[in-house]
Amino acid sequence: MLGYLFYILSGLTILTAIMMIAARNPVHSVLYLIATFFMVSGQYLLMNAQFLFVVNIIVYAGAIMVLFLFVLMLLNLNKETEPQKSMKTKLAGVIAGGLLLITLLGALIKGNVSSENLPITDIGLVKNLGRVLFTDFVVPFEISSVLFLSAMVGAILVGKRHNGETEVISE
Amino acid sequence: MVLIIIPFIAALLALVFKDKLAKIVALTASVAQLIVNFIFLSGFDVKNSAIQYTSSYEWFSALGLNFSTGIDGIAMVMLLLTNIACVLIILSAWDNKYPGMTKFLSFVLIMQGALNGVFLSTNGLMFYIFWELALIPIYFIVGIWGGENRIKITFKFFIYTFFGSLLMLLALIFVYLHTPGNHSFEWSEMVKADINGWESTLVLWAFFIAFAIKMPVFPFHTWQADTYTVAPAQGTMLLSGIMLKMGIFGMIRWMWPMAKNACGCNYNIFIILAVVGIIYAAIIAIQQNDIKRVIAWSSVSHVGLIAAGIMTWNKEGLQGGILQSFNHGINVIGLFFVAEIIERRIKTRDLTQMGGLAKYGRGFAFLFMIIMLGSVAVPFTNGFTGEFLLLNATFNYQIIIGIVSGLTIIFCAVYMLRVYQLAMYGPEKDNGGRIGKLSWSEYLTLGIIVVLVIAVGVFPNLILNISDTSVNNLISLMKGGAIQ
Amino acid sequence: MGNYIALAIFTPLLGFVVSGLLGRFMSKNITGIISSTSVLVSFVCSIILFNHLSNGGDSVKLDLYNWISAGNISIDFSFLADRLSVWMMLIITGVGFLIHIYSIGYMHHDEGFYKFFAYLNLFIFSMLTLVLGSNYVIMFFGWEGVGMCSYLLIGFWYTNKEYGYAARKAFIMNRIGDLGLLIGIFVLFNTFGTTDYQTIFSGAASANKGTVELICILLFVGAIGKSAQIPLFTWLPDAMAGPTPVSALIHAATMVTAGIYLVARSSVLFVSSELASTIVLVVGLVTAVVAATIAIKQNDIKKVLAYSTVSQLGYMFVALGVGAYSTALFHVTTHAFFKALLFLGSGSVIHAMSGEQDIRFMGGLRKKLKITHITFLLGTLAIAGVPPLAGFFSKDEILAKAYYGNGIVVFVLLALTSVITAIYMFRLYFLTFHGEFRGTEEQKNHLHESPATMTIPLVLLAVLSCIGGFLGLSSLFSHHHFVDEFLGKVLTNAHIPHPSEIFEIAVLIISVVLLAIIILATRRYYISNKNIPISIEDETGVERILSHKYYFDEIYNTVILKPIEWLSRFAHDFMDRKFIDGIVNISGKGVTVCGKYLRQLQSGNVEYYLLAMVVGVITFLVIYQLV
Amino acid sequence: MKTLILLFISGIFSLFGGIFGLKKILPLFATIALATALGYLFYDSYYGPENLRNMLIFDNYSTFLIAIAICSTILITIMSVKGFSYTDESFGDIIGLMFFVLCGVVCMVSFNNMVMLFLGIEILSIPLYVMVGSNRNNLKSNEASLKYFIMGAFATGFLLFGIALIYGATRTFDLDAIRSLSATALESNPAMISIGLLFVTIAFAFKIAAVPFHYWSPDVYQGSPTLVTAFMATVVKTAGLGAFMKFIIYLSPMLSSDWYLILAIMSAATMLFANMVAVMQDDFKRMMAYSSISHVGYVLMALLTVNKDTPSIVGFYLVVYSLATIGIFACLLIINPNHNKDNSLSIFNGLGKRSPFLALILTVCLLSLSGIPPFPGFFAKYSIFKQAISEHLWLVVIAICSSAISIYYYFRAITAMYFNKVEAEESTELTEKNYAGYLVITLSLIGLIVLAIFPGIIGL
Amino acid sequence: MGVLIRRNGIVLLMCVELMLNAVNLLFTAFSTYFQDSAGQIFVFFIMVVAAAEVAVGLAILVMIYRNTKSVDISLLDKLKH
Repeated sequence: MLGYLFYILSGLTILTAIMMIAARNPVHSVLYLIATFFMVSGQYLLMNAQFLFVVNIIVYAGAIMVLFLFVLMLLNLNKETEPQKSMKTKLAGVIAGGLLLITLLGALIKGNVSSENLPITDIGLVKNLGRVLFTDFVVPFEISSVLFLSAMVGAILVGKRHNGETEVISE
Repeated sequence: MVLIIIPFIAALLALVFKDKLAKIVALTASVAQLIVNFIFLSGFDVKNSAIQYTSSYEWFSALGLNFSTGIDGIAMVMLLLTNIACVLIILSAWDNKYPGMTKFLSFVLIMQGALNGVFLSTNGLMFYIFWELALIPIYFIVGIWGGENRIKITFKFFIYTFFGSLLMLLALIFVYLHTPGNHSFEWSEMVKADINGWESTLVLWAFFIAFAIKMPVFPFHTWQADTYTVAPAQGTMLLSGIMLKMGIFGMIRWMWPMAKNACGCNYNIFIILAVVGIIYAAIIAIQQNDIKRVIAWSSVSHVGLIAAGIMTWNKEGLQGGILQSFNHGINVIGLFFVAEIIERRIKTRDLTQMGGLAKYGRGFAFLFMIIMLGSVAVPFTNGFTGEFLLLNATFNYQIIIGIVSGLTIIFCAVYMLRVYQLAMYGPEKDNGGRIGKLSWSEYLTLGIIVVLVIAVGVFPNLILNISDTSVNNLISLMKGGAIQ
Repeated sequence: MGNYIALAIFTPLLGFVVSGLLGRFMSKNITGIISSTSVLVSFVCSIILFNHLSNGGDSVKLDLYNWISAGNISIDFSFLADRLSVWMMLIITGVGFLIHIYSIGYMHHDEGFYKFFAYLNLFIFSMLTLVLGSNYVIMFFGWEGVGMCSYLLIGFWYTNKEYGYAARKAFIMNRIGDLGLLIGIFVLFNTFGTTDYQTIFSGAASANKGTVELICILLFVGAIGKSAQIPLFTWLPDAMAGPTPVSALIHAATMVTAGIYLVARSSVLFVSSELASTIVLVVGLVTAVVAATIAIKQNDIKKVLAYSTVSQLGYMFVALGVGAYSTALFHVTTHAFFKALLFLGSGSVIHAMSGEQDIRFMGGLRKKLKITHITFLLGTLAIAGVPPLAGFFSKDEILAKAYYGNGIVVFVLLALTSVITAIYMFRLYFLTFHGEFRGTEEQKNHLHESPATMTIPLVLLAVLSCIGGFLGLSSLFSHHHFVDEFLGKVLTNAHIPHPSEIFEIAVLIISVVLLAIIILATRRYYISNKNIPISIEDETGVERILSHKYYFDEIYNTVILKPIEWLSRFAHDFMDRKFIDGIVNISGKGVTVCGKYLRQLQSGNVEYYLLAMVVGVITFLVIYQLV
Repeated sequence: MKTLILLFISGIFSLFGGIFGLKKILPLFATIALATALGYLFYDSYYGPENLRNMLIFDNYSTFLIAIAICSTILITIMSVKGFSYTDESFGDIIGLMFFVLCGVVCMVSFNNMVMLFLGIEILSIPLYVMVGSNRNNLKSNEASLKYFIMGAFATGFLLFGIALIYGATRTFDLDAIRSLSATALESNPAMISIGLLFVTIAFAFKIAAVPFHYWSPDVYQGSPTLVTAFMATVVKTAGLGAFMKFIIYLSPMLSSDWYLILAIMSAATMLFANMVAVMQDDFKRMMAYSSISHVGYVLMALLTVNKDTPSIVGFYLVVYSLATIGIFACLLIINPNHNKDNSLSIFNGLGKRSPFLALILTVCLLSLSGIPPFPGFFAKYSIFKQAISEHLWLVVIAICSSAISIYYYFRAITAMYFNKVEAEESTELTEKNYAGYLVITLSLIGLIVLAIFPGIIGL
Repeated sequence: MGVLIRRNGIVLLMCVELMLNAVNLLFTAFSTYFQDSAGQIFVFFIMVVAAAEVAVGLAILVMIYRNTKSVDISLLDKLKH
């Protein structure tokens, strides 16, 4: 039962992901991406990673995607404004990506990842994760505050409208 | 040690002063340098084959780099040449009015220090460092005060020679890694390096190309004529008078002992190249119209002979090569200075624009004549003994090679006499150029050169004795004897 | 005795230094006297040495110091005065002294007076070094030194471009010979381990035959250059560009005989090498004939004498070739006398004619230049071989030796040359001194006899030309051959039978008759019939070839000079610029071109960068998996 | 640890300083803060290595690298008095970001856990994206920022993928554990671990801009404000190479010969490509970008042979390289303080006349970079050659060829300074006196001279 | 792959997010498989970073848009060669 669910979810993940790439309209892309995230969250759930399931939905589907949509709307890009890439570049991109996939697969297949069923565990529960996070991984946790702070400052620094001179040097 | 430091300090000092004073400082420094050199010479035991006046300080021990200096007979000759030549060169610049004279002089002094360093160092890496260091001032001298098209030419010169020295570095490191026990860059250790077979051949070739570019030996000579022509007179003198001796010195002192196990057949190739260069350059020199170019090509030709003689690796050849290095240094400085004097007066180096200069410059004509004859290797002059020994060596090595390189005495006469004749003889050209009176510095410079030309010609043993024991030592070393 | 050697050699050097450095501050006469005196001192020393030796004294050796020592090479700067050297010394200093005296008058008007004397003294010094050196290297030292002086003196009047070329030509042609000599010396080194005469000669017997042959040939190459033999003879006529005393001293009496000296010096080696001797003989013979024929058609008074010199040198080499070394030296001596006389005489003529050298514009000078005329006539008779003047005896001896030593062919050719010699000499004599004056009015008014400083040497030399022959009276007249006896002790003459008396008498009679005929015929042809030579362009056939000196210069020009010039241009413009430098530049340019194309990769487009990155990853993955 | 905290707090202070308009004293403050941090760093290291919960380990080696980074930053901070003239209001922010980047550097070079590596790289990168784009009105700066960002994000993907695969093979993020488990992991899962390693390597290669992952670097160097370029060329490079070296040294038992081969290819390609392309550049900053790429190639060569000397060799190289680079960029900033003017090589024309001192320093720095003795760059390069020659002769030959090529472009600048005639419009004197800049170049000159005379003083 | 074929900067950014998600999935899978919570912690950190990255990235895009009125990355080729 769970096995089937896994395959269905996987199929849907890949499908929505492809749709996201293929969609002309950026807004559609965003929507497809949100769908993808939900599928991925479903996978987490399948693996009993409850914490990640929740965080994924909140952070990704909730916060990040809203940010995306917000920017899209702000910049008024919800049209199919994007000029198409030339066929050649596209083809090159597809081929390169495909090749990367194939070589990776080829390389990894050599490895022997046993395909036994995943045991259901409870390490993904908030309680367990929290303990690990605040014991073993407390240092990175603290340090990630630097990251956030700098991201915040940076976003403001870059994103805020310049007062005073507005002339743009485009030379 | 002192020999290296004096010029550097003087170079800094010279920078402080204005033109005239800077000249005095520079000249004083170089004369002091020469005196120090003579003091060393007076205390030098020619019978002692070991390297004398050795001293060693740690510099960068992790790399095996020590500040090790020492003088043996071969180095002593080269040092003498360097320090005499630098006095002459600074003296010869006395009448020049280059913009930024102080800088110019300090570059010359830095160069002197670096060259002394090259000849003094008994540490492989230090040798390389000074070798490169010598390249920098000359690059600026040529680049800043050079003539037409100087940028391109100095570029080429620099990159070409730099490439060669990198190969040398490679070879040095390679030898270093093969020194016995705890690796060392000290010369006395490096000669014990155990390198055999094709590796030895590689080392040999790397060294050879580096030195051959510097000297230059055919076919690595193409930078030379242009650079000599474009450089200011003193730059050319430095280049031709002393710098190329670095290559010769390197061959004798470093290349040969380091690559001692290389197949002798390589030397065949080298000698053939050198001999081809002799004839090739001589033939080209015959038709050149730029006086500096003729001298430049003649230099290729002469150096080819020195190289060929040295690489026979017999005593006569080595001694002849060392002697001739000294002589060539003096002569070529004289010739370039003559060219400079002419250029100062009649503003051209084109031989076809000259003529009849002897009429209003008899003293000059006479001095020029002796220097020219020295270069042609007429007996009484220094060139003769050197060429005699060198030709004898090549002849003993291989009869055909001896004969072909012997052609140089004919060709040299052809092109040098041509220069002399076109410039000094014949009716006067009506472009108003006359030599007139020489200034005291010009007289002094040429005078010293002429005295040297004749003195060494009459008493070549003065030079030969200095290097005699060291050469013996080197030869016995190569034959498997122990170093003393 | 050694001190006398030093004195003899270094006084001229001192004279050179003094007159060279201080000459410009001294009056001309003082300079002249100083330098002449220095040569006189040498001459006196030579006489003392000669006296010493002829009284049975041993050879004198003077070691100065060790000159070069490197490895196996050790060369002493030392001198050896044996009979041969001293003989040469006498000629050099004796004739040299006279010519110095002569030059005081001749060069009096020249502004380079002191320079001239300095050079002359330097030359005497070098020449003495050449003949006195105790080994081949010192000899080579002098050998090059005289070449250099010759160069300086030929180009003495440097403002004339042609003279400069002549000087260069002389030096370079000499150098070609020098190379041979130098290599010869190397072979000597290789074979004997030294170049000391005494050691070599004592060891010559045990040396390898082939090597000795090689050495001899190489030494002879040197001699060819210095003594102006075919094929390197063309410089000598051109060398007449120098002042006439120079021609007399260097290019007639002394320097050019250095080649003879060299071969004679090495007589030990030459005697045992047949091939080399044959080459010497052939070269000498051909040169004698060729130069003599050329001389017939020359119109420059000095050029005639120059070709005559070449021809006479050929004569001497024939003598050397048959092994008659003392005979060659005998001819050297007499030749020095009469050829110096002739040159000085011609100098006197030129002096009188204000520099005119073309005999077509002379004539009838005998009235104005009485002393010159008489001395010149004596010289002409001497070279033509009129008995009992000097030339007769020496030539006669060479003819006899050639006949007995080699055979009839050489004899006939030599005799023919002798006849031609007489013809051109009398042609010269008659055109110059007889008939009408053909110069300009101005020259005619200017005609005058030369001053005493010039005529006294002429007279002295004329006397020597007359009596010089008695040094070596042929067996017909005396059993006392002085030259042979004096030099025979150091020269290893080949054994040649003495000529029979009938032969001697026949030669004597025939030569006298022939000479009389020639004198009359030439006088008739040139004076009575007024056959004045015409310009070269109008001549035809053989005459034309002779006038053009067998086209030697032209041939050298096309075969050697032009190709070398072409090669030089080719080597520079193509080989060096395009090819070798091209390779260097291409390797440099290659980098920039690579750079130029590679930088196109950096297209500025992010998508492309991403793509390139992925391609890089794939490449590495593939390498990773495949390798 | 204290250093890290100090840096972070100083960063926050700078931010506030910027807000409250204390711009004048900010550089001074930053310099003092950095110096204090440096002092703490040495103070801590005096008591031996400090282990922070197996996440960060401050040993001699990381102390040294952090010290290099901090010293470079000090020099750059001094320059910032005039260096960020294009922006006034965000000056404090940029200084703050610089501190944050340093925090990232600290994490990177002392990481002992993959998490820290990842976080360090990101803490380093994210402020950098911003700093590159901080000249908001300059399109080039914008473009550089975006390019850097997109490619950086893409590279992060590779890094994560690599870490994931390594995790998959070894079940741990801890470096020591990975190292001890590597033998078994290599047996059971060779493909996974090797590909994981390769991907991490690629991410590093991207960060240090090794060919063929260097594409961002010239564009970004050229587009960024000069000071940021200097910062990136020194501090960021030091961090990237330091972390990479640590990675290699720790994991060397796991690294197969194939992996070394790839590294060698990368090194060769980097040296050749960068030097060749640099020859053709007209923009000085872009040229310096290629130059710094090529130096990465040399360092990679040193990393090929891992032994006890490797850290000191690389460390020495980085010191010399950083000093010279800062000196050069400082000179550039003095000559061309206007960020919007282009930095073509011709701005150096006649500098030898206009400002001999500046020209001298620039020359010394360039010569040092090109590795000409007796400048310390030579010792650095030389020790690398010596290290590599016995095993990778071919690589050394390539290095030597590319060194010869590099002479070409370094000397183009020198040529411009001394040999080229000054054109009329360029002959303007350097009116504005930038004392801070002069201080910096003097310091770097002194540093270089000291290193030339006593190259032995730097040892780990 | 999306990164390779789209030109819209924002979509590009989304594609990067997608990539990160893929990695997240991988980590979680390994984590579950190994019974090791570290993997999931790592995913957490990735999410942290992703959020920060998106914030900065979007800010940069906005800045670009403000200056050029476009988010088409292929128009950015001022810096090249």
